[in-house]
Parts: sequence; C-alpha cells; structure tokens
Amino acid sequence: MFSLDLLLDAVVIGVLLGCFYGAVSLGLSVSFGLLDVPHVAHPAFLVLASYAVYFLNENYAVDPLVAGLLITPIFFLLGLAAYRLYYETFEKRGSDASVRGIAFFFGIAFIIEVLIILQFGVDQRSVTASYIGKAWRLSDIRVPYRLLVAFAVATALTMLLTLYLSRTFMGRAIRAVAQDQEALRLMGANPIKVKQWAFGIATAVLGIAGALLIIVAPVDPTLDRAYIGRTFCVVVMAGLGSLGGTLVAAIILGVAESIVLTLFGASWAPAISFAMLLGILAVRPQGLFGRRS
Amino acid sequence: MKRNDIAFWIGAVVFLAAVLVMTQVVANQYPFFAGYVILQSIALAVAWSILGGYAGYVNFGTSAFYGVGVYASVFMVSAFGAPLPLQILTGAAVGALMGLALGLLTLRMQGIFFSIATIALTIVIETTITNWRYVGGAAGIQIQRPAVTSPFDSYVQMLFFVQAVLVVLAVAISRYIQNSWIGRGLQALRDDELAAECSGVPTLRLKLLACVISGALMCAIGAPAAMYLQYADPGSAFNLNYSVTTLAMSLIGGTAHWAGPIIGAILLGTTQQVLTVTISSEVNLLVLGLMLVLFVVGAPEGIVGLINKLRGHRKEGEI
Amino acid sequence: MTLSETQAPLLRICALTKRFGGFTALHRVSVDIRPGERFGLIGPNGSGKTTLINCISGAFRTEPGTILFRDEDITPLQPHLRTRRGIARSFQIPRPFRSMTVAENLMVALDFAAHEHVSVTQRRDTMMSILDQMGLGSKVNVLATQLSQVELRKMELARAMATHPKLLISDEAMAGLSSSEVDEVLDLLLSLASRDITIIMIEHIMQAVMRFSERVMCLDAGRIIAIGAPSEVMADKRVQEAYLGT
Amino acid sequence: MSKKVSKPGSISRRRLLASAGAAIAASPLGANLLQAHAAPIKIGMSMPQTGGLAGGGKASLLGIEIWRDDVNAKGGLLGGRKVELVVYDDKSSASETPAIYSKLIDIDKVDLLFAPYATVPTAPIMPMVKQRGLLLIGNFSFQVNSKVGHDMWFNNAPWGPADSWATSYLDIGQKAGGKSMALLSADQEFAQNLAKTAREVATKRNLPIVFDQAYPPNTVEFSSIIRALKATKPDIVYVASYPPDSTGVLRAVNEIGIGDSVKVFGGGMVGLQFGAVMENMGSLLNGVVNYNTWLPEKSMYFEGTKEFFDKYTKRAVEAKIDPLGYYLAPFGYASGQLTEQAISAVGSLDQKALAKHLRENTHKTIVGPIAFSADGERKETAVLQAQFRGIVDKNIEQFRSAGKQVILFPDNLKSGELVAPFEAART
Repeated sequence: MFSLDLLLDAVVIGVLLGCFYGAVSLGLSVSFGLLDVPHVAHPAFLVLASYAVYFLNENYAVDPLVAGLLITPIFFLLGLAAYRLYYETFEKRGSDASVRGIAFFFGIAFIIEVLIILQFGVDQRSVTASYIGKAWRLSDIRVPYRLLVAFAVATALTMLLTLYLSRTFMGRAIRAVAQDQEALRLMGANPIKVKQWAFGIATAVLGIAGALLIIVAPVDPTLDRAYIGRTFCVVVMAGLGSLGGTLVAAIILGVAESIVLTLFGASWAPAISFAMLLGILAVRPQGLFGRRS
Repeated sequence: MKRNDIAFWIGAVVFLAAVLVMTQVVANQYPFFAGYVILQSIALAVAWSILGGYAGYVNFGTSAFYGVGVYASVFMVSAFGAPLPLQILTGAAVGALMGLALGLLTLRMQGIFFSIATIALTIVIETTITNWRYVGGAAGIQIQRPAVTSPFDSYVQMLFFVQAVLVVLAVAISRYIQNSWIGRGLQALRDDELAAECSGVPTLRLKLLACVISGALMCAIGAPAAMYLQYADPGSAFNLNYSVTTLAMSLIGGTAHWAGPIIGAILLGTTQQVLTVTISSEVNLLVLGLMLVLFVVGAPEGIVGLINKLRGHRKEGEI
Repeated sequence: MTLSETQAPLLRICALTKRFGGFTALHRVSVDIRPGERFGLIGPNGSGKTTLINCISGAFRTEPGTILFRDEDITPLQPHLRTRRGIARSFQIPRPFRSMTVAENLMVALDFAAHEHVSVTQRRDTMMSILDQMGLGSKVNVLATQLSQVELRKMELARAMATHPKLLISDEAMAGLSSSEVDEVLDLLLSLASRDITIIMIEHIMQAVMRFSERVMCLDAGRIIAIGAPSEVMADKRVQEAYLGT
Repeated sequence: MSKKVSKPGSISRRRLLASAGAAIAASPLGANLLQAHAAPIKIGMSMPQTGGLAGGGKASLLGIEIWRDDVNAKGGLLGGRKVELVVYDDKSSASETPAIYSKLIDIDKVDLLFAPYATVPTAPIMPMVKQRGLLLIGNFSFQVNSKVGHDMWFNNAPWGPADSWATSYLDIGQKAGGKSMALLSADQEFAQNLAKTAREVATKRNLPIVFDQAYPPNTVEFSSIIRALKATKPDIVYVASYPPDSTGVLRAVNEIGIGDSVKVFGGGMVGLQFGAVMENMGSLLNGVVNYNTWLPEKSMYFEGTKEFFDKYTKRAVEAKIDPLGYYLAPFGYASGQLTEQAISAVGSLDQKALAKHLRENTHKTIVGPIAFSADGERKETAVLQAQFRGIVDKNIEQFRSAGKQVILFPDNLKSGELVAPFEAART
C-alpha cells in the first residue's frame, strides 16, 4: 500500500494538521509553559470558545474566524479573572500548588462542560463558511481549505505572539517573570500583574483557536477531554515556553499521526504519537527545545 | 504507636467481619452493587495516594492501571479460566511491572512532566488493548462468571467481600508506609528532592518502590471489575473518570494522612452513587466540578487538614 | 601544600571539569582537602563555587575528572550514597522539608544516613542533642516554614549534622543574616570543626572567611586562581582583580 | 432519599413540571381520581444522558415518555394502573449499569425492565437479568444476547440477524456492479461489530477487500486516510463510523474526492440519522447510501406514527433534543407498545407469560409489525438502506419530507432506485 504519492500527501496534510494542533496549544504554551499554571481546563476553554463561535455563526451568520476575533476580548477578560482566582487561592499561599491546581482546573473544566450541555445540548455542532468543505487542488494533491486556514492562522498567531514577547515591554516582562520573579520585582514591575496579563493573553488566543477547532471538525461538549492529552503533549514535547518549538512539536505530532493513519495501521495512531512523547520525555525531560535544566 | 497498631488491626478485623456478616444477612443485592463501587473508590484513592500523596507524583494514569487490571483478568479468564484470586494476583503482578516500567521511564521527570507522561502512557496502553483482538479489542468482550464459592450466596456478595479485603490491604500498606522510614523518605522527596537526596534519601529507589506498590494495588483493585461487570470494553475500563475522581477523592480527603483518601472516597463515592440514582443527569458532573473547586479552594489540606485545624494543633508525627 | 603530603587527604579532586552545553563552569579543578581542615572557598558570583559543591555532593555528574573521598572513587555515586559515606551540605537558599517540623526534618537524615542500626529512642536523643547544640532545642515541633531566616540556616546545618558527616559543606550559610547572626552561625561552624569535622565554607562575607579558614581557595571563571593561607590569598593581585572586575 | 418518578431527559425543573402538567391535563379527571389509589406499573431503566451516547439516549427516552403519557391518557394498564418510569443516568458507561439495575430491581422493585440505549451499557446487565429470570426489552444494542442466550430478551431495534446489515448493503453495491470493497471503521465497539460481519459476508461472497482500516477514536482529520482509501480504487466503500467522525469522513470525501470507481458509499455511518448532524452536513450527504431505522417515506407510516412525531417534535425542541428523532424515538415508543400489548393480552405482569406472548406473536407498532426470533432479535431485518438525494445546506426541515432519503432496502418498504456511481449521485 506504500507509495511515494501517498507519503507526500500524508506529510502535507500532517504539516497542516500539526499547525492546527499548534494553534490550539499556543495558549497553553504561555499559561503552562511560561507561567507554570497547570491549566488542564485549557481545552475546556477552547471548546467554550468554539461554542461561542458557533453561537455567533448560527445566529448572526458571522464568519467563524471573525467571530473568533470578536470573542478574544471577552476571553481576555475571562483569562484575567481566572488567573486572579488561581492566584488568590494557590500562588499566594505558597508552594505545592500543582496537585491542587490540577484538581481545581479539572473542576473548572467539568463546570464549563455542564454549562455548555445545559445551554447547547449534547449534540455535536459545526459552523458554515465558504472555505469549509472545499479543497485547493495542486496537480494530484488536494488540500482542504479548512486546513490551509488553520495553517495560516497558526503561523500568524505564533509569529505575532513571538514578536509580542520579544519586542514589547510587556512581552519582555512576561518572559522575565517566567525566568525570575524577584528580578522583575526589582525592576519595578509587579510580577502578579504581569502574570495576570500573560494569562489573559493566553486565554484570548483561545478565542481564535476555538474558531479553528470548530472550523476543522465539529465539536461536542466533552471534546475537551480528547485535547488534554494532545495539547499538553505538544507543549511538553516542545519544551516549556518555547512558542516556535510548540509549532514544530505540533507539526511533528501531526505528521506522525497522518503518516500512521495513511500508511500503517490507522488504529495505532494515538499509541505512536504518545509513545513518541514518552520517548522524548525519557531522553530529554526538558523537551525538544526546552532550555531549563 | 504500638497501641495504635492494635487498634487499627482490631478495626480492620471488625470491618471485615461486618462485611462478611452483611453478605450473610442482607438479602437485597443493591447494597452490594453500590457498595462494591464505593469500596473500589476507596481502595483506588488509597493506592493512588501512596505515589500521588506521599511522594507528590501526580499520577493521571489511574485509569491505565485500573484498565490493565480489568484486562489482566479478562485474559486470565479467557486463556486459563483462572479463578478470582489468581486473577487478582495476576493483576497485581502486571501492575507492579507496569509501575516499575513507569518509574524507570519517568525517573528523571518531575512535577507536571511526570503527570503528562502518565497521560501518554494511558493512551498508549488503551490503544494497545483496543487493538488486541484476543481480549475483545474495541468491540468489548462478555465474560461468564463461574459458580459462586461458599459461604457466599451470590457472586456480587463475594466480590463485595473481596474488594473489602483489598481495601484493608491497601490501607494497611499505606498506613505502614506512612509510619515507616519509607513514608518519611517519600515525604522528604516530595518536599525537596535534592535536599532529600543530600540527606541520604535514595529518592530514585523510593520513587520506584512507590510506583510499584501503587501500581500493583491499583491493578489488583481493577481485576475483580471484570467479574463484577461480566463485560469489558476499553472505553469503560480506561475511562478518564477513574483518574479524575481518584485524584479528587484523595485531595478532598487530604493526602497527608492515610485516612484522608478513605474519607474523601467515602464522601465523594457515596455522593456519586446517591446522585446517580437521584438527580441522575449532567448535574452529577457539575456537583463533582463544584466539589473539586470548593474543596481545593476552601480546604487546601483536605478534610484531614480541616479536622487538624479544628483541633487547633497539628498532629505530631509518630516518631 | 606541603602539609597535605604528610597526611592522606580526606577529599581529593582531580582535574574536575563541568560543562553546561557550551559553557565551561569548571575547568580542570584539582585540590586536596585534609582531614579536619577548615577550608574557605571564595570567588565572585558565577565563578563556579556552587557548581563545585554540586559536583562534590553529587547533584551534578562530572566528566571528565574524579573525586576521591577517603581514598574511594565516589565519582559514579548518587548523592545519597555520598551522604552516607559522610559528605553533607547545606544549601545557598535553604531547602527545608516544608511539610515537616524541625524534628522531622532531622529524622529524615537520621533515618536514611545513619551508618548503623540504632534504636528509635537513640535517634531521638541524637536529634535532640544536635538541636540543642544548634540552639534550636525549643523549636523541635515547629513547622519548618515557620522558622526565621537564621533558624532555617541553623536547621539546615543541623540536618546536615544529623547525617554524621565527616565533611560538611556550608554554602553561604550566612547570606542575608545580620552581623550578630553571622557571628552566631560562625561560632557554630567553629564548634563543629573543633569536633573533627572537616568543613568547606563558601562565603561572601570576607571577615567570616578570614576568621574561619585555615586555607582559602579562590575560583574565577571555573579556574583556581589562588590557594593558600587566607592572608596570602587576600593579598593576591589576581584575587583582588577578580573581585573588583565584577 | 426521595423516589424519583419519571425522570425526564433534561434537568430543567420547569420542563418537568410542564410535562407532568400536560399529562394530568390530558387524562380525563374522572379516570384520574379512580386511579389515584391503584399502584402504578413501574418500568425501570438506565439511559445515557451524559457522555458519548447522551444524544441518542435522550431522544430514545423522550419516545418512551410519550408512550407513557399516551397510555396514561388512555387510562393506564390492567384496569387503570398508571405507568411510571424510573430512569437513571448511566453516563454512557458499562460500569454504572449493574448497580443501577440492582437498584431498580431490589430497591425500587420495578415491575418491568427496559434496557439502556446501546450495547456498552446493556452488556453488563444481561447475565444479571438472565440469572434472575427477568424480562428485558432491549434498546438498540447489537448482538448482546448472542453469548448470554437469555430467552426473555427482546430487542426493539430492527437489526434482525447479525449479518443482514452487511448483506443488504453489499447486495446494493454488487447489483450496481461493485467487484471490490473498502472497509473503513471506527475502532470502537459498534463499528467493529459491523466491520466484522461485513468482512465475513464479503469473504463468503468472494468479494475482495482492498482496504481495511480501523481509525482511532477522536481522529481529527480524515483527509489522509480517505486519500489512502481512494488509492485502492474500490467499488464499494463500507464505512462504519461514529457521529463526530462521520462528519469528518464526509467532509474529507468532499474535499479530497473518492474517485469514479466507487459505486456506493456509506453503509454503517452512525450520526447521519441525527437531525443536528444532518443539518450541519447538508449537501455533503448527497449520494451517500446509509443505514437507517425510520424515514419519513410513505411506506414507513403505520398506525399512530404521524401522531407520534407530532408530539415528539413539539417536546424535543423544548428539551433541546434531536428535533427529528427518527432513529431512536419511535422505537422507544414501540418498546412501550410491545409491553402494553403483552400486558393487555396476558392480563398480568407475570414475566414468563409476557415473554411467551412477545415471542409467539407479531406486534403492531408505530414502526411496523414486529416479530421476534428465538434469540430475541427481530425475525427479519428491518434496517433500511437509503440514499440521500437533493439535500441542501442548513435546512433541517427538508429532512421531514419524503424523497430526501430514498429507501433502497428492504424491498417491501422500497421507495426508489439507487443512483450510481457515487459521484453521479452527489449532484
């Protein structure tokens, strides 16, 4: 069944799929990677964003991407509030927050899940847009526009965020707070404010990522559970806090998954991806691009 | 301390005797069905806490161990028609090996990296079982129960008793660990791994030991579930719920003391059983979510922590 | 250096090198520490002092280079095995076991690093005597997180002492303390040294180093630039440059 | 613990009151007073209301509730005893149902048992009901009794013999000139059972299987797998998929193309029966030949069918449940009808007698006449194979009219002919 054609195809689709995984993991790369918040509710927020996009698309015929942009300010505020709550309950009280932090965010994830069910029911939902359901043809290769959109948005988001973190004052402060809180305090900035801002941005990014999620495939209220493994896998594989690395790791994952789906026993795809993660973690616990020792 | 030991073992014997009497006296089957699930929760939470509580290594892979226990039984029954004790022993052995493998693989990982690795491990194992046709694969498998052994009248009563024995076993082990040098070493490495190492604590070996004990127990606890359900499918056996509720039970109860997970499991497990037959809808999940958030925020050290606080003094370590 | 030849060294470090990626933190460091010596280790920030300690205590793996302790090559040993052979340390930033009381902190060391089996009551006695000696006797059942800075420093030393060390490495145990507290800790260290414990002291507070050390070594950029009697080292031009230069 | 009576699908208290109010209003006041003293007939079941099967579970339950309200409006059973449902959520999981059914039997002491929707939650309770000699009306589980061999099990689903499903689909494909088959299935319980029978039937007929892959749950993107399938140039594509995947597969087919060789595409795609999914997919559905259980074709209307759907539509919209409800809801109602007829005929709640009556007779229901074979499955399959035609985007109402899903099988219900090849049928 092996053919070069198919392999090429699988790689192309895999890269695009990887970009999509990258886009939905970017926020986590900031919130977990840079800020050390064990944000297992990240995928729940993601699905929530998808439903918000669905709501706007269904009722007001707003293009999903535009809808995604429209909800980013709301998600930014949501992020600010979420961090505040997290800070007040955990970080302020000192160490050993991680276990309880995980439980806390699991609780939040369940609450979001139920709220979605109560509002939208348990059926799966999807959006309509001109670029969904059609493909771009390049000789023999056909690439769904959905994935191209995901690709474009993912790369744009990564670049914007990277630029933001390296060029703006606030961005540099965010990176500094990840390295050394005390140093930042000495510089006269309030690390808590900085972290809160960063968490807001990480959550705001989810608005657009949520749009991508529902553009690429339909969503249902419990979809977040399937993405806990995937998003954390990408961020950890990349090495904490490396945005570019996140995209690369996501692409590696996407290509591996796509190749297994196409050319080998498809049913083994999840095992392959996650075995890869285990292997990488065992050899390089700091991830592929991580700088921490 | 000696007196404590005696009191504990008397308590354990009384508990088992009460369970045994209950199986002989109570004819209604429902208490055994519901009770089995609650006992299973208790045992899982206690077993989880050995690694997750004492050592602070948060294992998200409870469902992986539990599921492997279930499928170890399925395999032993399909291949050899093995009796229940042998199924449980096989589960324990496989679980110990799995714990060892997890420990070796994740020796160098700390904190959340370890947790992520356990998620990955869960997915890898679930996929493997899903693709293993001999034990039913994705389609699931129905299992026939053999005849029940006396003095029990029904199989579920026997399973109830067996699970109660597993609870006592898990609690005894957990309690022994807490009060021994192992527990102190685990606590030290949870607080600060390098400082522990430099105080002479063999952190790697202790972590491995905790992984093996916790893994063996969790698999052993999962093993009788094959006979309880008389059916196994990967989706139910590897359900994420086991991982989350086990974690939740331990935290709600408090992980610093061996009694914490028991209290948490009784509280949450009973609540869930009651909710299943009362409200019985998505609100069930909402209650779990709210309980998690409220307890984690309001009682960071769990119920055990609350009790200690109310008593006004911290429990002195049993030195 | 002549003295060291008359007596077998307690600790012998041979051509120790430690790299982090492309950065060489220690470059072919060789030094012998005599039994019972009070050894001062100085150097500007980032000169490799703490790295050297981490290599001795086993937190870092070294290659190439060997470390001999009491004529045994301990280079391949894990930290806890080095502790059990008699190397104890304190940390620059105190690392107590936060969920434990002072007593429990010490019991960890007593449980795991004790050389021979001793009864629980004996261990308790040992613990109490160490704490009394450190002036922490009244804090036995206090949580480690509730200690003051100087008490934390003392507890770190007490915990190190509980491992029955032959060599104690004190990593800036006086940083951030008031001058009276510095004297307190210094007296403690001197009293330990008087009981046949070899001590390596890393310190920035020069008066303390001068008062404490029989011999001082100065590191700069991972190399030894001076070693000898405290006054000689202080007088060394390269040492002065290293300190002024940063 | 307060006894839960008739737990509706949604937790909305308002709706609960509303439906209770409706039931009371519908029954004549006199009858109401008369029956106030007669003990109700309690029917117990678990139903997935959360988790992966919740969508189907809620629709199915609503069908059963409509039957309950209808029968109570007529004055109940056995001389005025009202029907009462005792329903618990099994969270779509196998591990919950043993305790729930024990509660139903031992604590609630229900008179009759219905099975939960789908195979997974049903499987663990089969040995239990067999051991206790209880009647169980199945609800769309697949071959769950084949190993257990319980002679008081009756499945409401139209599956019939295990292989009939694959047989009918391959018949259609082979008649259209299909000489090879590709098999794409979800690596999950139901889909794998379908795939297994498809393999067996194909082997029996010497139909070469050129592609056979099981994709894992939660697969996001199907482009690459469809590309691989396309490369094998199959004539018949048999897809056994689950709701989220069904959308993904059809999208990928639309984008990547499937090739001109394909005569028929579909077969066992779960999800293409649910209103929300069909509405979302719209024109992507065209040409797909897929299984179904009930469709608004003329041949499908029996006594009471239309009235049922009138009631269903009204209540489903309020409860945010599948507004069409073709797949499960009428069969939930039919479960009730089977029970109702058996109780009326036997004149008591004696389980053995009820089972005997169910086994020996043909029963009239809103989904047509039902007769059981010895294993408790339908004697003959009534699984429809239907082709989507002329579907437009974003319009759920279109699925209510005839001709949108043309029935190709079985012959007695047939409402049109296959359009092949697949590509030709898509426009």
